Amino acid sequence: MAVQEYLAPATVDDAVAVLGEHGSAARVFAGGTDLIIQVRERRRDVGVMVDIKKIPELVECAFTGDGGLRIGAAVPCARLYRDPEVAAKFPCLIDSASLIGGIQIQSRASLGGNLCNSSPAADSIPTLIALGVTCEIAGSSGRRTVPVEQFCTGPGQNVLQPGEFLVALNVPAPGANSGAAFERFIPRNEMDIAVCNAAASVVLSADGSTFQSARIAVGAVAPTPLLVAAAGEALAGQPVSAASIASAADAARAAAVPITDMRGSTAQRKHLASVLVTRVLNQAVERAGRA
Amino acid sequence: MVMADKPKYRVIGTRPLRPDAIDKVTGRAQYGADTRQNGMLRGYVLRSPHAHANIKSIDVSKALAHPGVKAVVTAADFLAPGQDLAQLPDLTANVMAGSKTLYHGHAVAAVAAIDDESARDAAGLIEVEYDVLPPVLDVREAMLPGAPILHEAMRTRTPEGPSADPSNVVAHAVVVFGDPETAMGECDVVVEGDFSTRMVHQGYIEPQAATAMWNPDGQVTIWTAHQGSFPARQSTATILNHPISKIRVVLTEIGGGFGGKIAVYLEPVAAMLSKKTGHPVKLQMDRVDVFEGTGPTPGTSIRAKLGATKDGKLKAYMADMAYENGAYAGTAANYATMVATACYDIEHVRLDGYDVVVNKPRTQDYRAPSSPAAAFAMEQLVDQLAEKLNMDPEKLRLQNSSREGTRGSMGMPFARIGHEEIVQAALDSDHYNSPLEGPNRGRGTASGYWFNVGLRSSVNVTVQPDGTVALAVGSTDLSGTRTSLAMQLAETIGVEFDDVKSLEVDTDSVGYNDVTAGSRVTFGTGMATYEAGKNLIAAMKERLAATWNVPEDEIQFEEGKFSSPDGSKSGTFKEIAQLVVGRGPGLTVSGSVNAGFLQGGGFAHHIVDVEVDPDTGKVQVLRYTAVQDVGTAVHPAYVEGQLQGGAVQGIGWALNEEYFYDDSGRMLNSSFLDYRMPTTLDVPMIDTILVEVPNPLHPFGVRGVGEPPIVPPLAAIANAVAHATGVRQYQLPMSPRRILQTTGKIEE
Amino acid sequence: MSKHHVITRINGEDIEFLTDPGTSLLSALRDQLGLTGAKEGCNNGNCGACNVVLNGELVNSCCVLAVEVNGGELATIEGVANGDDLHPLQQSFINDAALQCGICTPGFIVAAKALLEREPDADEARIRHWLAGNLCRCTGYDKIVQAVLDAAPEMRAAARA
Amino acid sequence: MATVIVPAVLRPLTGGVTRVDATGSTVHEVIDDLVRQYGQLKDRIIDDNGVRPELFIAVAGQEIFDITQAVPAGAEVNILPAIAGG
Repeated sequence: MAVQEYLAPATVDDAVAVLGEHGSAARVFAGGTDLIIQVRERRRDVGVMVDIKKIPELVECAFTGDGGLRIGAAVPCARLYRDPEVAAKFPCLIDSASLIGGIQIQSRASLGGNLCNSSPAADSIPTLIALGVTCEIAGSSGRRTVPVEQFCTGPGQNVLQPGEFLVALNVPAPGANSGAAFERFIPRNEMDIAVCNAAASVVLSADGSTFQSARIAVGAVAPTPLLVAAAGEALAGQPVSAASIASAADAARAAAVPITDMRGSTAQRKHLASVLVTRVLNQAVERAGRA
Repeated sequence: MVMADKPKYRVIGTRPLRPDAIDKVTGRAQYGADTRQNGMLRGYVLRSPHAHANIKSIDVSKALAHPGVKAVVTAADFLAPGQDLAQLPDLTANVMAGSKTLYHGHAVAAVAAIDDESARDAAGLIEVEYDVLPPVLDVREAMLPGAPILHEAMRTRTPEGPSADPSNVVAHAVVVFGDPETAMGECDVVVEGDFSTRMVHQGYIEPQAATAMWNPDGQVTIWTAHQGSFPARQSTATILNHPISKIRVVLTEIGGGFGGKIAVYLEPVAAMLSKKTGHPVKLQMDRVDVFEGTGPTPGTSIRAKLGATKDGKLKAYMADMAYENGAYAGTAANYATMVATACYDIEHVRLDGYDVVVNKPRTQDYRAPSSPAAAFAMEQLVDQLAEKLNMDPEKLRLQNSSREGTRGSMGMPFARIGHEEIVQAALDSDHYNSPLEGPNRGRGTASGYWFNVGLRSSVNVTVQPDGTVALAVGSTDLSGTRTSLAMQLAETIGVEFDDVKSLEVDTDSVGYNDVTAGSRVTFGTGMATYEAGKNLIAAMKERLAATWNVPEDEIQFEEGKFSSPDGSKSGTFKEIAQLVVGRGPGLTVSGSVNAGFLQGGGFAHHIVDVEVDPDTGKVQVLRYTAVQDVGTAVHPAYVEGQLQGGAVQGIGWALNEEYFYDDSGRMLNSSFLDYRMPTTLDVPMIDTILVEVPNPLHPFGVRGVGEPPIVPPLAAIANAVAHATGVRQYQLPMSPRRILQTTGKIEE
Repeated sequence: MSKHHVITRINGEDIEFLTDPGTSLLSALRDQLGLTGAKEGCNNGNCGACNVVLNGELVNSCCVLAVEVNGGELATIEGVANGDDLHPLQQSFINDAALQCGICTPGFIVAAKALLEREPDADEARIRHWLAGNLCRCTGYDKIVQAVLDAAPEMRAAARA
Repeated sequence: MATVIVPAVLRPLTGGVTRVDATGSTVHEVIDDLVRQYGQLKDRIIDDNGVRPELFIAVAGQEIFDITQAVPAGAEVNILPAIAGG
């Protein structure tokens, strides 16, 4: 069935009303760089395209009082990495935002949209998990918040109930002596879907010698991106060293349960999970030292 | 630019600006999909979801009932009188499946409707009853007895005559020189390998598109982006059972072809839909159709052995070469027997070429078809031999290089060729003499050959009253040949390049031209242009004789000037043209040639530096130099462009491009997302060294340059990776996953 | 299915047209507005042949719905030249033989213009990163990157003037 | 006397023989003698209108288009399939 209707509600409430009225036939989009293609290739059947870019709250990106960052679900990646302050305080966000698709995609695609598409290999989700982001969801029964590591429930599936949509991503303020980094592996140097990706956020002791805490996430190695708790625990209280980092990398490899497909094999992805977690931890530690 | 005994030219060798580029940089250029005709309907082709199935029935009634639909076409519409669906010739059956679908994506029916959406929806209402059969997808498996048979009537053509039983092996070609078995036994050093490459696509950015109008009087006009208007007319006529005199093919601009737009896919279907509706009909492939429904290049399995004496004399080469033909019979392996040993003077050779059908799209040419895979084997064996002999591989190549008189393709002796000169140029190059430092890095080199062809071309030249000339060309211009031909005409008749306008004309406006392929246009159509130039000067002299009252054969023409015997009267071409044409009747001459089959051979030699990330297996190309014997570089910038474009296609083929099939024969990566062609970030600047060893067969020494540059990269990169990692690569693509496997980092 | 009335500006001109809600901007440009400079190479955001600049941002027009440009500002390849005066990038692509078949050329020029207007001093690495979403199969990219580098000084001068 | 090199595509009609000695002083005569030795080759190389379009003939490495052209004694005559290659 071709798209029957395009609506562009101006407020969150209007959007909720539209979704309530059209039910499963309606689908929200911001940049649309995933959804428009899925509809054209008949991988998703959508009757009503609901454009949320006209709702001010969803296209706003602003620091919160406590130094955190509230990113509207429709804010395009390009606006994030062009904001010098966001780039300075959240380099890990920029690692992800600056490589989703090409420049043309980043002008439109939003982190919110990348999250709601819920691909296991999404390049924004490990970063959001590592940074401890919470998702603000609006629906007919009001608003609720979900930690991002619980957002995805399966390949292309998430916790959004009928009539609900993502309003904003709340990124906590980075603590002192903290640093975070994201990296993906792709066969080319651009334009590919990740064979494997990983993000790490660390908080070091004042002298930078030991890990106070760490959040480590990996993607494309399970039905959803994974917060690898065991890897974080492997570092808590440990000295910053190749050995401790290696133990976290091994925990990440152990947690990975990848498939073999045209983009990569199980053995390759498990190997890369360890390689990438090692790299992002080293990068995060370096950034923490510089913070 | 390394010169070798080259005459001084006035226009040839300069870098004029391409007039046709202005429409391309402003977006005004019209390609296949840009065609607009009044009352035009849009078509959609329904394609088979099964790689191997009998078609039991096709019910189009629901599709015809769709409000927007005007007509539906199936293979039944292309039957000749008294012919049944099982007897459709391959040419037709590949355009629309008759009794069997032989690959996933094989066209089964087509719909013409008022718009795309209606055509596509209606195609979904066509009910096809399939009897699904097991597919065979691997070239070696397809050769085994007991493999599912694609064509019951197919018998293998062998030197001893046809095989007794049905087979998927189209032909077994055998080429033997000397006594290879004995000679191999006598060699001091022998190296061998079992090489395989995957099916890859030409990757042109413009999907195929064609529009047709079938007039009530049977006159058919076709607008298409195709590599040869005349061969397209002939194929379409055969498929339609319609005379070529009633078919006119008009070329639009073409968005790349590389051999993939030699076959016809949409032209006959659009024509038949137009015949049924009385409207012009446009058919346009999308990217999935291009990957799954056109003609990629064969995947290959090559088992080869190379023997030499201890002082580095190559003595014997034996190769068993199996090439995927896809659904219908092809000649890829036959080509391979023409190129496999061309770069070297090897006395004892045995080549067994197997053309094999498999349940994949019917393969088509892709820039020096068969040669890259053949070089992937030979050039790695040469590299390994050099290692064993403790020699510089370049010295080993130079020592054994083919030269004038060496036995070339099909036993024909080479005329003047430049393989020695380009290997020497590589040895002298800055790249080869710059040290490559750092871990996990390696440098590789490789040679490559393509025989290049001449074939038939014809052009018309019209003198305008103002003394300028218009060159009408019938050869598709893939990469700037309108300019290289105009330059050759300007050189021949002694005028400025800006005084020559060249344009593509349709099949009713110029003599027969073979397909634009075989790197032949600047060479073959160039010769026709030179002929036309000569004929034009003769025609001008004839008119001038009357005007000057001087015998025709006493009028001189040098350096672009006519002069009477005593020099009292003279004038430039332009001045004389304004006289004898400006005031006289119009003047058009033509030039036609049969430029022969073999052009004399084009040789390429590449150097590449790579770095291999040991943790991820990713190969990054650091530096690349393409050296090539280009005969005479008519327009050096466009020749450089051929070397750069061919090299990067080779880099993609070597590193990340492949057709990924599931067990049912469905391609999983039929999009530019997962069919990974190189982007701007995957390659460095491609340095070029043009070596000019003039080709004696052409008046200006021109040699075909389009195809050789894609041949060396596969092997050059494989050699570089081997030197960086110490591990030889026998399979393409050398993807990060393959490198991790072969270097033992992961167990698969 | 009700059609949408779109009022927009394309290459500085006010344009109005009717479109279905599901129609892509690429097909509206090509099939309704006769602007065939944007080409369809893949129709799923992977080749850049359909580049346009929408509200100052470089986008793939195949990944945008035509209705979304309502009230917006669009720049396509047809608006890059100033009448008969080619833009410095168009001239440098011709001068440097940075095109062969030319199907990808409009997309590259629109993208390169968007880059140099934003970052006049972009170096080779930045140019290659910015253009990575544009595929070319004929040139191997060498002369395209060179043509963008060669056009930059003239664009910088024009920006200052 | 000349030696004719039979191309792969025609070898099934000569029982796999690749090199055939044939008498004649012109190309036409040499081919006629070849056809006399292998009847199945009739009209497969030269027919009533000359050389078949899908083939080319070369004498001592030089391509010929005129079948009345002389063939020097002991020369090699190649018959080549005309394939384009993309």
